[in-house]
Amino acid sequence: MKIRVKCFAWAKEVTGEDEIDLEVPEGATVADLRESLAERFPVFSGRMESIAVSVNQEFAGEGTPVDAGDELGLIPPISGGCA
Amino acid sequence: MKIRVKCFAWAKEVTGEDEIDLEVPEGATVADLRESLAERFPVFSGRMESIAVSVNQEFAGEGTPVDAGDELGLIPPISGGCA
Amino acid sequence: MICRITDSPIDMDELTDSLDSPELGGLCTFVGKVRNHSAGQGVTHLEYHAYPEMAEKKMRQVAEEIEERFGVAHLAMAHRVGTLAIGDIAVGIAAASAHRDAAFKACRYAIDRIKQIVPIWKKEFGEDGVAWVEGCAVDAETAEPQKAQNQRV
Amino acid sequence: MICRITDSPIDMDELTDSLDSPELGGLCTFVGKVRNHSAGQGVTHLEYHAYPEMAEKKMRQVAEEIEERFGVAHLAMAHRVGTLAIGDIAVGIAAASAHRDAAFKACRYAIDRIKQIVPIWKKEFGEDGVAWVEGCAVDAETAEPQKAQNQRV
Repeated sequence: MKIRVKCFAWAKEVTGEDEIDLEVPEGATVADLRESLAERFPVFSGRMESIAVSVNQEFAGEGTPVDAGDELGLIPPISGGCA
Repeated sequence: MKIRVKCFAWAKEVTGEDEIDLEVPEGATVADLRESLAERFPVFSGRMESIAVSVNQEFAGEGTPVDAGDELGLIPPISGGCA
Repeated sequence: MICRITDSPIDMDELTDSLDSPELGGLCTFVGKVRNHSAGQGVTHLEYHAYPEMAEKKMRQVAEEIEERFGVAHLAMAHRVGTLAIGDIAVGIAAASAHRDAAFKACRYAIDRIKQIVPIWKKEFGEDGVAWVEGCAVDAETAEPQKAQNQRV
Repeated sequence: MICRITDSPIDMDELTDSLDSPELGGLCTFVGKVRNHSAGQGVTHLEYHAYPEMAEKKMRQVAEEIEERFGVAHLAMAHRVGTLAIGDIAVGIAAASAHRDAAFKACRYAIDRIKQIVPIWKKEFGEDGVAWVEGCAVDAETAEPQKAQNQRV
């Protein structure tokens, strides 16, 4: 199935897109999303562990299911605030 | 010699004065000031240890000399700020 | 309670006024401004980017954590996005409580926690080029932050 | 640096504006307001009294201690005296630094220390009468504070 993933900050810059479509198997998890992402955009492979994945606006572990209807996001390390 | 002592807050209320004059021996210290104060205003005796004495706008220990030319003050417990 | 991502200037008076109440004796605020230097190099300006919906949701989570931990329910926080100049307010927080200890703790926790879990990114434009300032990588399993390295672009 | 005893309303914007500088990324403020309750009883208004010259001198001492301890030189503090109503600002503090940790610590130290060593007195007018709120008796030998009891009048 096709899932749509929002890209932010560094992830948006290296993909060149606000959102990307990825192909994952039915019953896929965040781990499958990452695998598909690294295949399509090898630049992620080197720093995959620093990129969090959000599912419906929550940080999600590797085993979290992802579905075509979910709001998915790639969250590079954040730097809220300042100082 | 005569010394002049500023009274603040509770000390001002019980003396009824902004400033009081006390008689102390030549070469007097803060301890002498307290003795003279307690004689003149017995209400201080009961809580003398909670009243600080300032000499020239600094908190002063019992042995600090006091002179007619010094700016002297009676400092009840303070409560700066709020909350 | 204000939890806001905005592309307009942050008005601290609005945040503090929103907390006005006669039982609140202590108000602590924090303002984070764009500095003219970072890690020893000069900075000309910044861009802040956010995942706005998730960011406001995570801000509300921070507020809930603060109420649980410190019993402080009177909070207002706003983070600006877009291009910011030196001296502009990037983030503003206000916390009020009956007593000062809780107000200080709530305000401090808010800014620390925002920097950990609210999806906002800072791109720094300076003398030595451009970099994403990456403070906290969020661990996917625990949803808790760990130290990250900046990425030059 | 502002260290001020005043009988006029405290303007927090004036305090924070006095610290504006492009290298200062973090600004922490504390505002102490008159609460409508104290130790479980209702309060109608307050009077603040000061030994103004010594109070400003002691505030400057607090500022020096803060610069020594936290390296924070950008401070502004004001304490109001006279009759204050519920909600009026009694004390305002602003501390700015390059980084937030020092700004928070400086601001917190300032209010704690002001309440210890700056000669200001609070007379509380409430449902149960009138009392001098006496937080800290200053030990004459050490010039350091110790806990005191309120005096009813």
